[in-house]
Amino acid sequence: MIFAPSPFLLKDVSVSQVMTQVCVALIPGIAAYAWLVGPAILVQLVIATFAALFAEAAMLKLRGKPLALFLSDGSAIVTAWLIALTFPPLAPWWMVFTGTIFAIVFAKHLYGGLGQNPFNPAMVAFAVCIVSFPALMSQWPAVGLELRLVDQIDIIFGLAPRVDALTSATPLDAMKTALRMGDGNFDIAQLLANQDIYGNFAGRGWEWVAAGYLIGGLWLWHRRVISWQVPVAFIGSLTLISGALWLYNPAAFANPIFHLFSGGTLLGAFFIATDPVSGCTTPRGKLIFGAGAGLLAYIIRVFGGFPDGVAFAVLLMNLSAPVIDLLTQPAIFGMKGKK
Amino acid sequence: MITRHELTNIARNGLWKQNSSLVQLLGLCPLLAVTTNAVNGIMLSLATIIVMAVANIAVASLRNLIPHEIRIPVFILIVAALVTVVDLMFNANLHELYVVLGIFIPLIVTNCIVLARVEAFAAKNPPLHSTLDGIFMGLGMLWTLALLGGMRELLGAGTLFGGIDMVFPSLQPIQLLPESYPGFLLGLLPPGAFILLGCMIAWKNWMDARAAARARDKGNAPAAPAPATAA
Amino acid sequence: MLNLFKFWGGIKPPSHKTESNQHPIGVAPLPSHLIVPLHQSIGGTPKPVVQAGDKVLKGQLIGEADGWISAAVHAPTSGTVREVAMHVRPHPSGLDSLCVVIDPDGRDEWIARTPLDLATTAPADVFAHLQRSGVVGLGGAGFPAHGKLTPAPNVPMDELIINGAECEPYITCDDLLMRERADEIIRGIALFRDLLQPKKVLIGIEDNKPEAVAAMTAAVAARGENFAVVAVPTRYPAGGAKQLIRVLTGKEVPGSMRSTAEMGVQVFNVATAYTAWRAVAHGEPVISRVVTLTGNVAEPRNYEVLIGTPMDELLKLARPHPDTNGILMGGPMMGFLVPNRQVPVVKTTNCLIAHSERLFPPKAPEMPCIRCGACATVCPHELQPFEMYWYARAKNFGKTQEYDIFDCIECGCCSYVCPSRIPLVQYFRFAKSEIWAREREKKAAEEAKARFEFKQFRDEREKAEKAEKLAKAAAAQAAKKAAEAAAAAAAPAGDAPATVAATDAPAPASAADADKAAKMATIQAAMERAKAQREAAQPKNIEALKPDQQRELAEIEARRQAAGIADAPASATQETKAE
Amino acid sequence: MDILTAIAIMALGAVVLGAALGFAAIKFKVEGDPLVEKIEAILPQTQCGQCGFPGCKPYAEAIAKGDVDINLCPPGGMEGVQRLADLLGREVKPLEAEEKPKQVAIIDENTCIGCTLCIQACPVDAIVGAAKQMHTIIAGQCTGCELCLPPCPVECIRMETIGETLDNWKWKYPVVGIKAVPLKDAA
Amino acid sequence: MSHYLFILVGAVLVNNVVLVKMLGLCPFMGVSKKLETAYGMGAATTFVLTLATGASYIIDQYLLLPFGLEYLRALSFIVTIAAIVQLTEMVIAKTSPTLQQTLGIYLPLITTNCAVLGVPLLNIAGGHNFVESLLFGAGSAVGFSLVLILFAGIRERVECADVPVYFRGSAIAMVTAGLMALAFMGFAGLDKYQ
Amino acid sequence: MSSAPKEFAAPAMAARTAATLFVFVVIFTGLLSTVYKWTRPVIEATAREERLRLLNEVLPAAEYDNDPVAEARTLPPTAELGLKEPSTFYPARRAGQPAAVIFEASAPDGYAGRIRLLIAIRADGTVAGVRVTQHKETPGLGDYIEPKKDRNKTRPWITQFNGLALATTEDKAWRVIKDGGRIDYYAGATISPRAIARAVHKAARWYDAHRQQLFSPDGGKP
Ligand SMILES: Cc1cc2nc3c(=O)[nH]c(=O)nc-3n(C[C@H](O)[C@H](O)[C@H](O)COP(=O)(O)O)c2cc1C
Ligand SMILES: Cc1cc2nc3c(=O)[nH]c(=O)nc-3n(C[C@H](O)[C@H](O)[C@H](O)COP(=O)(O)O)c2cc1C
Ligand SMILES: Cc1cc2nc3c(=O)[nH]c(=O)nc-3n(C[C@H](O)[C@H](O)[C@H](O)COP(=O)(O)O)c2cc1C
Ligand SMILES: Cc1cc2nc3c(=O)[nH]c(=O)nc-3n(C[C@H](O)[C@H](O)[C@H](O)CO)c2cc1C
Ligand code: SF4
Ligand code: SF4
Ligand code: SF4
Ligand code: SF4
Ligand code: FES
Repeated sequence: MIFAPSPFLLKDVSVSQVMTQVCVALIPGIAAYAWLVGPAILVQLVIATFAALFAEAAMLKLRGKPLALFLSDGSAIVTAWLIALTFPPLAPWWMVFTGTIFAIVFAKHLYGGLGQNPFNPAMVAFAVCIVSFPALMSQWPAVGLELRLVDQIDIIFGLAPRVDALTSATPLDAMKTALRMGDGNFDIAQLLANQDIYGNFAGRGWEWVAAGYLIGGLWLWHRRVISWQVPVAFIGSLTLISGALWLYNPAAFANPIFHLFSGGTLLGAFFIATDPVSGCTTPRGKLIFGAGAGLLAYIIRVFGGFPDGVAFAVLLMNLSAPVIDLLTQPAIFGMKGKK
Repeated sequence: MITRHELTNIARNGLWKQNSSLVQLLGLCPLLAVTTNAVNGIMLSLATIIVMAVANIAVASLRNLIPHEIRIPVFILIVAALVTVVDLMFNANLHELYVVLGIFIPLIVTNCIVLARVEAFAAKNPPLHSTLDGIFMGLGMLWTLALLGGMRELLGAGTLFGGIDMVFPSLQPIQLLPESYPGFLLGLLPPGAFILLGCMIAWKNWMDARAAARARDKGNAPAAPAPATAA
Repeated sequence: MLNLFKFWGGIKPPSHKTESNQHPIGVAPLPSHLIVPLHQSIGGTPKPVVQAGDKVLKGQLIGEADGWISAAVHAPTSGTVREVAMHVRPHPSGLDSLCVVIDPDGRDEWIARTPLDLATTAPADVFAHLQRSGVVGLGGAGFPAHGKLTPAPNVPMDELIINGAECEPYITCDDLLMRERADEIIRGIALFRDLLQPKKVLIGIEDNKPEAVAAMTAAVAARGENFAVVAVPTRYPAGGAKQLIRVLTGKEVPGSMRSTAEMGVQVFNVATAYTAWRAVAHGEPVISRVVTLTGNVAEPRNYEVLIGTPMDELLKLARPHPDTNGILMGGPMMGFLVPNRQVPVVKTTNCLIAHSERLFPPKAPEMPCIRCGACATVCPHELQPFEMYWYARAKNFGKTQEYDIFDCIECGCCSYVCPSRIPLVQYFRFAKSEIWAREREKKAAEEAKARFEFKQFRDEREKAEKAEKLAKAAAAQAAKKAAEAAAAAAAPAGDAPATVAATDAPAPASAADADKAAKMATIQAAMERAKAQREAAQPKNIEALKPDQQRELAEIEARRQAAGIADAPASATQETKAE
Repeated sequence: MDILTAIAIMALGAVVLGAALGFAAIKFKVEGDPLVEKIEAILPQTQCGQCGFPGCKPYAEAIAKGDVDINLCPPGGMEGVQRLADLLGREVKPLEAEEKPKQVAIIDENTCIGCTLCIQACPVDAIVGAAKQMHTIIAGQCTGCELCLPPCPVECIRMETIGETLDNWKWKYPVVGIKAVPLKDAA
Repeated sequence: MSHYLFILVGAVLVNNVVLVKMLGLCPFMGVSKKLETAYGMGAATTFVLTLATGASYIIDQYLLLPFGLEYLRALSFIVTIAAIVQLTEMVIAKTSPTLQQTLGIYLPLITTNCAVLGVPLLNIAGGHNFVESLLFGAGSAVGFSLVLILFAGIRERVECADVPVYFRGSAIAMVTAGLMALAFMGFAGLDKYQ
Repeated sequence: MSSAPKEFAAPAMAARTAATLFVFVVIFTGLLSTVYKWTRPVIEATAREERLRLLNEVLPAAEYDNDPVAEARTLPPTAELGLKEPSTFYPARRAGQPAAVIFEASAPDGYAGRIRLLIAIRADGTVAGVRVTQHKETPGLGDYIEPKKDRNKTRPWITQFNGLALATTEDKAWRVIKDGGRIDYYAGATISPRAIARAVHKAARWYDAHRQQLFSPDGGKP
């Protein structure tokens, strides 16, 4: 006789399906990125994927877990892609590699691997690299930089020198630098009007990459891979605070549209803050998680020491998630209004 | 006075089995805060060793005179006085290092390991044993701080014994990794300190487990101690 | 019409009902033998009242209810009792329990049936009749019906709900029963109504059974009752008692509440109502039920089946395909694979599904939970299954309880949707039974402690009493000795006193050595006496025995007497009474 | 001069603090130790003395004092050690002795001579009987401590492992194919 | 006013005692296995630390500085703190059994919490006045409690994770603390406006 | 446990404890004070040496022959130097003649807050040297402003200011190259050098305006 516990009927879903959908949803954003900013991102995606699978396989082997089963679950690939998408596209290969390895080994497998990591591995990689190699992590390709793919690959692999002219500050960084000039005689609105850097509303080219993430994210929500709470709360709180400060002083603070479409906001709202493993799980908890992440991201990117705050905001919310979840447990059947 | 067995016991406990940094998880603040290089770690450990050894002598000799209710304030008083002496000495003779180590010299007072040893060992044992216990506990701390500091600076900057010139002005740090090493700064930052210490603890667990497995293979040991169920 | 409510979560698995509901209920032929487990309902195990070799008639009592929460068991057909022995029961444990095995004589001869005249019978007697007829809940749990029919003392009964939802895939027995025997069901409901006196009677049927709804509505109208037949949205587990209550009344019965009656609602399955009516109006005890045979079979259909029919014999009626590799009792969501194919049909067997890999492919390997939350969105009890799983997996049972694991009804919705293929329900069952075991242990430890402390207290007291006695004796002794010494002074070397009974009374300095031997002897005698006394008073610890333990003791003692081992005239229990 | 000021100021502080402490030590004295009760609640109350103490309570007291290890009670098993470690914040240690399956004592009906010696030995009054009668062990109350075995002059008591019945049957831990090491037990 | 707010928020988040200043790590590691105990330890530390900063300020200003006895700071502070802790403990034990249940066992541990001595010393190094000292003390204490509680929350979960054997227990806790410190680096630079 | 026998009443106990603590405190404070008394001269000497060494880093010892530490004066808070609190100011003379001044300044707009500087300006207005005494710039990125952390050991970044003078250097040149000036910087970290350049420039102008007062013997009360 066979033994199997009930239920005997199961829905046709699996972890690798979920992860594949996330990857598919990233494609519009990646396409816009490769098209508008440069195909180097594709190289970085390959490097990161390779590093992630390598680290995953090594750790699984060390821990005596079945390789094929877990390598095919696709979670390492999601992590890798998110790392590649958050790093500067011309970052040296070894930095992407190190970051990915660190993410998979320290942030994921030391906690038991898939599903058990309290911190978002991709964001750990980003944070580790930005504190370790701040110079390299803040070199973004100069606007309108036209480089052949071969040249870009040469730069990534250190075969061609990194020329300063290749890089420029990202819109967010430029804005902060302007703020930091301290003369007080600058006007964000004027700055933003500079279409060379800022495009139509939030950084030339980048705004459409962000729009690509938005499309992918909405599709993910439509497929119910993510729930609405985190993105809505994230975007909502970011819009609220940036809107309030912008209304208060439009010369010193950028408008909400700029904040929504620049940096990692939309990637973060739909793909990063929604990581089910390291985020909150209760409905109210998700709202708090998203809102907290949005708020912190704004504070850090505008007032703090880093060009963009999404990564740190997500990590900070990750570390609060267990307690938030505990405090927002929904009332169970029959216990509403009691307890 | 002291048997060989007791001596090896005290030494083993201090250096490995009850290592303050890896097992008891005491004295963590200096362990993590000052170990941006090996020299800082070693010098602070030396200061701690002195304090611990002398405090242990003092408490062990005075233990019968100290009333129970105020034993903690008195122990602390003794430790604090010793620490201040050390602090003054550092200030006078190793001023640069004194500045680098900052408040972590006076904080030896609250270093749990000092008080823990005083309470747990010196208050119950004769002076000679207590002194040795203090010294070995301190040596246990010393090697962990030195190792952690060394790893951190190597990872973070590619050098070893940075800051040695503060102790011996004639010596220079060793550049171990090539100049082009980009410096994995995480090593020098607080997160790196925590993570590396975590790895050291895991390493110790692994060593213990391996030793236990060997002993078991020889067939003369009782059940192996469980690795890392501590904490 | 009626305002319906929604319950949280739930799923819509493929229903697979049309396979088996196309044909009317068939009658299963007499099987070669019948294995009737005595324990078929919640509560005490009925005591067998037949022995191997007895001739029994159809409907004859073979197991007598043991206590109030228990229901009788009857012979499903006439024949000979082959044995009363341990047989595997249809239970996931695969463990044995006491069963009566009957060889049918083929005559299927009824015992005399006595219908109950409801007009003249007091409710208490109706309950007794139901219990004697073995009427238990046929919806799944098998709780004796009379227990649920006894009105709660303080809470007025608002609604009586009749559960015709039949939400699990594959199962159609209630559907067919409602289509074909609606009138008798309605009469049964009316009986329940009379006993419980509810303000309203609601009959909930999932809206994927329009024929059943129509039949029931017609039957209600025909009888002129004011029962409401309500089609509820099809969503598993709408048939769960608490979900159905929620849908029909909006009330949420908390998991911690032992009985829904505390909220003024009571739920019965349609088949329960039907069997109750048969028992009252025709005097027929529960000896058969409708069972759906479906799954990997050529001719799925419902049959009226005798309780005790071995499953493999029964399943043959539906002609299982050759790749069938197991029998599933119940639905695919909550049922279980029976431990072997020879286990019998019992009162709670509503459906047998022939299991095959084609129908139910082996599960993909379990992955770790990715906390996607899908399980929480379908859990009808609004629990956090992944948290319960997280802690159950690590055997941190305290935490599972903090997440209300005991509110889980094991409906399986969470497992159904889990992308990681985690057998969540299995983890919850595991955790629950571990917690129960732990509770049992804790209770045992507490009792042991109490008994230990009592024993210590008793020992102390005895010691104290003895010491006191000794002290008194010693004092008396001393006084006597003093007197004697005085006497001895007068009359030297007198005879030894005959009444010395103390062990350590100080020997007076004046006592002569010659006395010693004699004195030792008397001391010895006194000790013997004391010991005898103590022995007589020894078995104090049988004071607190429960009656059944005393009975058991008496039985053992009787056995011993019979075997001629014991020579003591009195049994322990008698002595207890004497005390 | 400096030294004297320093001493004077510190001495002032010392006297104030010392007085306050001494005063408080008497005024706010409390007795009793709730810890012992908590520990005792974890011990299985088998009262078998395998821990080297005459019963569970003395062992609990010794643990509370910090005199002994927490891994001495075999009936409590590894789980008991785990819970004690949790309560006391101590390290989990493997049990000193082997963990045994749960057992109950059974008296052979035909051999028992009714000497009452086992009754006196049983710490939890699980044996009933009168002098010169067959004695019986109430299985539900027997903790399996084996203390009744040695005193029996005719060796009619034996221990029997409690089998699985429908009353104590437990659902098993789900069989998980992918886990190399089961969770807690590996540690 | 905003200056005070900056001191408070800065002490809680930007210059968190535990994760940035690296003080009070032993209780942070030791008393974070369970949320329940973390709450207790947090409350006890908040109480003592705030009191200690106040007391140290007074001692420093009115007893040590006037006589040029700065070198006695560590000594006098810690002895005072130890005495305060012991007094509090005794008073609580007698007057409030419930408080004793929650705080009692943690109080003695506080004497060896570096933060209790470190924060007053940092106060002096930072040239804070009385109000600033108190705010800095309270902020540090709240920061300590905050990260302690969050850490305990994570640890309770990680406790049940399938962590590689050698990393179970304190090793993975250290790694977790490291990642927390990494996250807290996100606050870096937020205090430059003060 | 208790070694305190029951007979003690609270006040008696208080006295007893106080006395014991008193004895211990007296002993250890005495010990400590003695050590302090003994080490104080050394400590003071070291501190002085330290100060001097720092001063010599910005102003070569050969350029003066007085004891600037002894002549040090306190400056009131000076906005031009970015200082909100009083600071110290060291006049250096050579053969009695004003040779240079060494003073503290602060660049408020560093990447991570204030950068504290020690600046030496010769009597003729040329910058003799600049040192960062305190900063919180990003390790590995902005910290090359500190010669110890600068990868270029032969000619650390901060030495670029040596020799600049208001008189000979046009205002524009006091900026980083990126902003059109002369001061070099490391790519990706322009904020810290920019802040320092601005602070040094301001300090030079402040010195220029107060040159007279600074060397007047009655003290630097500009
Ligand atoms: C001691 C005891 C008393 C119970 N009393 C009742 C009762 O009065 N009414 C009732 O409906 N269920 C009672 N129950 C049992 C559950 O409520 C019963 O399993 C439920 O009615 C059947 O619903 P289910 O099939 O959804 O599990 C009792 C259970 C126990 C153990
Ligand atoms: C998930 C779940 C689904 C259930 N589905 C049904 C059902 O479809 N029909 C039914 O009669 N009982 C169903 N039950 C049992 C009911 O909860 C309840 O026990 C029964 O209706 C009570 O009636 P009874 O005592 O007459 O059996 C289900 C129970 C659970 C836990
Ligand atoms: C984490 C981080 C830390 C930084 N720290 C500093 C710093 O300490 N000093 C500095 O000048 N720039 C620092 N920067 C860079 C500035 O944000 C800014 O990008 C840079 O100064 C602009 O220089 P550029 O004009 O050469 O691109 C940092 C950037 C990052 C991402
Ligand atoms: C909606 C969604 C978002 C995800 N976001 C992330 C992410 O931000 N970072 C990451 O490393 N993995 C992400 N993953 C992949 C996976 O959950 C992650 O690697 C786990 O944390 C590994 O245990 C995501 C997966 C899903 C389904
Ligand atoms: S559905 Fe499965 S994977 Fe998703 S949260 Fe629930 S248990 Fe975890
Ligand atoms: S089995 Fe339990 S936890 Fe899962 S959905 Fe059903 S009630 Fe919820
Ligand atoms: S070993 Fe355990 S059960 Fe036996 S007496 Fe000791 S504590 Fe009690
Ligand atoms: S009967 Fe025997 S084994 Fe059972 S509790 Fe009593 S003494 Fe122990
Ligand atoms: S060393 Fe800082 S708290 Fe222990």
